[in-house]
Amino acid sequence: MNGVSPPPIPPEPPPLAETIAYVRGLGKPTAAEVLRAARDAGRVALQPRCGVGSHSQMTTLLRDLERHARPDILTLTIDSHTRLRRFDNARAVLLRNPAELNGYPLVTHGWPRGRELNEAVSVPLEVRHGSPDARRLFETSVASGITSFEGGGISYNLPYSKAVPLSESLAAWRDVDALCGELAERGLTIDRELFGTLTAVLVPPSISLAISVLEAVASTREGVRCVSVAYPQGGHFEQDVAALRAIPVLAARYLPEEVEVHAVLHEFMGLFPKERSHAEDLILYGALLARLGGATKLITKTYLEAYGIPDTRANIDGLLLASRANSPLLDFISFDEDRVGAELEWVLEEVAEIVEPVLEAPDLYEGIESAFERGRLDIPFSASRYARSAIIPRRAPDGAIRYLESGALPFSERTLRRNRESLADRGDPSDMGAMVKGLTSDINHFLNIFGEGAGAPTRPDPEVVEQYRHT
Amino acid sequence: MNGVSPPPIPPEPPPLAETIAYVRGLGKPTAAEVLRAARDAGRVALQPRCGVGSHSQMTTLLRDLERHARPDILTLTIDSHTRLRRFDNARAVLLRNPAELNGYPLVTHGWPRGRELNEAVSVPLEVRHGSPDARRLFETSVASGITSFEGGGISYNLPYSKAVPLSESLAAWRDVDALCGELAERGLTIDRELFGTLTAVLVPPSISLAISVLEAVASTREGVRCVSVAYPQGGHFEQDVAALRAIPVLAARYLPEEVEVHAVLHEFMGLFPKERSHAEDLILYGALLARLGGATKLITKTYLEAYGIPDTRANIDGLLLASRANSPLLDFISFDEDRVGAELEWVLEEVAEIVEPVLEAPDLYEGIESAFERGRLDIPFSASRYARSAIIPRRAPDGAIRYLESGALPFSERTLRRNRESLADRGDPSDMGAMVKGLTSDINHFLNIFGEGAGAPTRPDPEVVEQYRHT
Amino acid sequence: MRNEPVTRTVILGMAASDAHVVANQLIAHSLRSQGFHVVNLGACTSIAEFATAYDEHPDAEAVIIGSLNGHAYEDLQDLPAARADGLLGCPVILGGNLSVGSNKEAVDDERFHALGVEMILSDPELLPATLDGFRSPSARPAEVR
Amino acid sequence: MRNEPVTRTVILGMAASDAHVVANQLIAHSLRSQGFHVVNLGACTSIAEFATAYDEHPDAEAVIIGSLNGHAYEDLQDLPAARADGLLGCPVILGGNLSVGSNKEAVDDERFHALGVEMILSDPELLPATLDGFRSPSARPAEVR
Ligand code: B12
Ligand code: B12
Repeated sequence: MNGVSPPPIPPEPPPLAETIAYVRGLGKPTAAEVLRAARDAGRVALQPRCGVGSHSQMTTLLRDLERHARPDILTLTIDSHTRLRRFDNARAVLLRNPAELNGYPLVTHGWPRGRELNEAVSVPLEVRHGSPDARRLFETSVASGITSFEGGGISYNLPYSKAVPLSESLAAWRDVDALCGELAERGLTIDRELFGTLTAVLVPPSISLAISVLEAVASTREGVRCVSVAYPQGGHFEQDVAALRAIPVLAARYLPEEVEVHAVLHEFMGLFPKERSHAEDLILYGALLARLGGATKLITKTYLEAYGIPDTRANIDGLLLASRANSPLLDFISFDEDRVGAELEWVLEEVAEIVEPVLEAPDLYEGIESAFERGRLDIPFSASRYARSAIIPRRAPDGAIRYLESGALPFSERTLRRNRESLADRGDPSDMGAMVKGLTSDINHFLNIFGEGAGAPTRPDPEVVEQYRHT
Repeated sequence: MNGVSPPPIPPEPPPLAETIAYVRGLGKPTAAEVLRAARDAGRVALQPRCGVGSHSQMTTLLRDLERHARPDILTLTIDSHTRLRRFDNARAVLLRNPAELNGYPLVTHGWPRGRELNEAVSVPLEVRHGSPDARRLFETSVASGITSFEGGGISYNLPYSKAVPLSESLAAWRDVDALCGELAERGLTIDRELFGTLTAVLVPPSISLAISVLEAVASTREGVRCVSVAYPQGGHFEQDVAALRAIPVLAARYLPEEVEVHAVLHEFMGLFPKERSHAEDLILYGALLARLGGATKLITKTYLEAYGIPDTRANIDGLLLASRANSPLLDFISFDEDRVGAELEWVLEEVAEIVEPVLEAPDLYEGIESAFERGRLDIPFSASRYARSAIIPRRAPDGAIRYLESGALPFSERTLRRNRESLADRGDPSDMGAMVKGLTSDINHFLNIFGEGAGAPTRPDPEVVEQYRHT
Repeated sequence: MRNEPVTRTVILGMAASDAHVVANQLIAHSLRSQGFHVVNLGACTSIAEFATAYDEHPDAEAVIIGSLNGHAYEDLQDLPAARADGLLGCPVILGGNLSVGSNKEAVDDERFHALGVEMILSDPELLPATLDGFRSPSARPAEVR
Repeated sequence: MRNEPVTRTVILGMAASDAHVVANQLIAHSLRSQGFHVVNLGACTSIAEFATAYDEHPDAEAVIIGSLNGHAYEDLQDLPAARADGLLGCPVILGGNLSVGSNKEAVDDERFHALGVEMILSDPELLPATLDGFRSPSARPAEVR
């Protein structure tokens, strides 16, 4: 195997028993074990996103990240052809020029290479992707001995594809969850991270949490034992702390007691500032939020976020900067607990109003599907036709994310009034031009704070990328 | 001029009028202007320590630091031969191997080269040294058009030399201050930073502040118009915030109104942790302290502090990490204001008890000298015979620095009791063996927090130094 | 020559493997508020889908394709054939983040022109002016290519 | 051969350009608490000062020089002459941070031995054992050099 061109036919997965024995013999903890240890130690586990097309370069990337930044978990970020089951395209690009892939095509490389990657580093791996139907990928991932898998039937459909009916993605993910359940019964816990980040841009916390609750209920019913609920930093400190603190409360309320639930923070997932110093301010801010909000794990960003897939060096620097948040010297920090308390109350109320009608449905999957059909479940900026995207989020003057329009979400009058009041100055939503302008400005939130122009030079100043190599 | 070997005889300084015109024509702000602008903007100005023997390498160093880390002020750190007027030794090493000098021998290189350095960068320079008698150096510094000069007759004597009587250093620094006064009258303000850091290790805040108050009173009486009061981070958050906040209060109390006074924080000046991640935690902590304590300026450290003079890259990284503290995203941070308030009250009381008797002396300089003679002024770990060093500082269980022994300091019964009580568990100071052990553990404070062995591998893991170059 | 349509139509969508729709939706809203009729095909739109839409809207002034995920080149592999078969008779405008990685020095606009892209734009605010440009006789599709 | 002194004396100090005294004072305290008579010359001690002290304390078992500021080599330039002139008849022990810079790969102990330093130590806790070692006949100064 030359490690460059993919095997012509990805090999069949081995029997589950062989895989379970393989994981046991790997000599490294599972992702679930790492998460539990981090929580017990009161520190935030750190994990980068990382994925390149070439197998040998992926190996080097993982090794370099481990060696220089000591993350707690490493990632295989999967390319977007594979996500959409465009396996032939993935293979074509891999053969033409692996550097043109925006992730690692694990299915195309096949599980024996997945195991090579697993063996190349001492920390567990997670597969992060965005596949409405991830069965092939999950099979390969399990066969590779990878103990953490991201996604869900809602959260990996609506933001990632246009025309996959929810019934299909929910069914595909039910299979994934059921296989997790089987593995759990046979003694291997797969950490299932739910992609509460959704479309990442101006996602109201209660939407993120509500979708995660539904996916968590669905997956634990299939036997999943370790659930990581990911929440995307929105940018308002107290609102974000409240959202992170809501996760254990929601777990206690809606999930079986024996399931382990971890709060995961995704460092700001919206439009990132371009200047390195600004991006780093945001990275550190996110990391501090993870600590102060009590997250078990943090997924980091890099100062190249606004430009493209980061190089190894930027990824290392992002991890190292974020790791400052685990400093033992920051216990002096306190913050506005009253405001956090109020936000927590509100977000729990909104989540309850969204999820409880759905959880009452006789069949959860059908309940979800029909709720989306009727707009009683919804997400903003959906890529998919199967969500109405009637929700229009806006930032209140203090930066908190509220609902300007909540479409057909089953909100109480109190909730509606609260949202309306906090956006009182945001103008008439029916004035389309003004609305797009305001929305754009809210999307540019951090660019505005840093005084960066909203214009988007898609080619970075080469100095930004290279500056450190000249010293 | 080949820029490597020093001129055989350092040239005579030009007339003051020429120098003043030169500074005006330089096209850069003075240090005092930069400080004022930073304070007005509510941000912490950043400044590294930096100094190497070779002129051409010094030029490169300043340029690299400016280009990659955009500090607000740059430094010429002077070598320790020059500090002690061992100019011949400085010249000998410079000729043999400039890399063996622990700073830039400005007097030996001479003021025309000082001007070259000044012109090489766009921010003002400060000369940082440690000279009991700095007259020669100050002359060269002024002639170089350098607008900030560190030191004082007490703070640059007692920590830096063994056998220079205070009367001598006080007189020498009175000349320096008087020349500042003359320059100020002629329109050029020299920022005079007072080295409240003293011996850096376990310095009780009230000692640092008291010495600075006395030096500030002395220098402003000679006409100094811009005083930077440096305070060394001690390691206890609320105590350090209180000390920084005490600076404007003391200025209002003891200094003429028209003098500009800035609080400057020196990032932790004691024994630094060795591991890069630990050192960086401490660097960030210091930078946050500067912001939260309202310092105008921060002098940064590097992750190589425990090992030796840092290379350029480490210095840049230290500045960039510290600059995160100026992030607009950290307004959410609050802390224990009650404790800060209590510490502030105490430290002001202690400072008053120390300085007021001295300020009442008919001649301030004689008053200082005789107070040190009688131990009514004192510093711990004095390098000089001219302080008794009867003070023994210790850390209270919470890490705050208190007086285990205050020697002959004129403390009130209340102050003595407060210190005694907070160190109640620190054992019998007359048990020498136990005392040295306890003191050592207090010196190793941050090493202990990070679980680093107190053993001192003076040669760093080459990986620590090189790791970033391999990626 | 037929008359100018009263409403100006454009076809908009993201490239075949690309799920990013925030810019896409904002561009649609913004062109609409400027009076355009926008046929927005949204995320993950294959060349075949663009061709079908063009077939339904032969008056479209341009097909505007966004790509952010770095896969623009692979995602447009079917474009030359579609153009050769006359399935896309109007100019194709491409915009977004067109290559993988953070160092964009290597992005080669020529590659995209060779596939049949008339115009690469970075700022969506330039779209109306660009569309106006294409309407002036000297810049009609045939001449442009 | 004279008798062993009842109290063991050592001479301690920092090198000529070096003002760091924290370790110096702790070492002095610690040796004293272990029964040594420590003549501590403190900061910035020239070779001439060490020689004078040795003249006053010819029973000293060693001269212990600390250097942290990186100037050890330059600061000991007068040592060979002093030793040649018989002004320092006991072993010289050197410790601390002996070169400028953070990369200590280049530190060359040989350079210091050539100047007349018998022993380079990093951990001050090893001082008593080292002093004991020097007293055993096979390790007396004359033989050591
Ligand atoms: C939000 C987001 C997501 C969301 C998208 C949700 C959704 N359905 O829309 C989620 C989380 C799902 C996501 C997924 C992925 N993403 Co994404 N994402 C982003 C992010 C953070 C913001 C994008 C955004 O919404 N911007 C808001 C709009 C208004 O601004 P903009 O994108 O900068 O667009 C401006 C210009 O580019 C231009 N423009 C944009 N489109 C067009 C079109 C035309 C015609 C014109 C003229 C101009 C134009 O105008 C806009 C305004 O100035 C960016 C990074 C960033 N920019 O900060 C990454 C980013 C675009 N994503 C990236 C990637 C790679 C992915 C993934 C493949 C995952 C991965 N491997 O990391 C998947 C994609 C899956 C797929 N099938 O495509 C990369 C692209 C890498 C590259 N090109 O090298 C980026 C740059 C992040 C990074 N640094 O790695 N992402
Ligand atoms: C406190 C301090 C100061 C104080 C000293 C106050 C005083 N009068 O004592 C002040 C602020 C005045 C100061 C000044 C300077 N300092 Co200073 N200082 C330090 C610091 C922070 C701690 C030193 C200390 O007190 N340690 C406490 C003791 C207990 O620990 P230690 O020093 O690590 O010593 C251990 C070992 O080295 C060994 N050891 C030490 N001495 C001896 C002696 C013997 C015989 C033996 C066997 C062992 C031994 O045992 C100790 C316990 O394990 C160190 C950096 C650090 N280590 O964190 C820099 C440091 C030593 N200073 C340094 C320098 C260069 C200076 C200056 C020249 C300024 C400059 N250019 O930066 C001036 C010196 C002026 C002069 N004439 O010497 C450098 C030395 C650089 C190098 N070698 O490359 C250091 C390493 C900082 C740095 N990274 O740049 N400093």
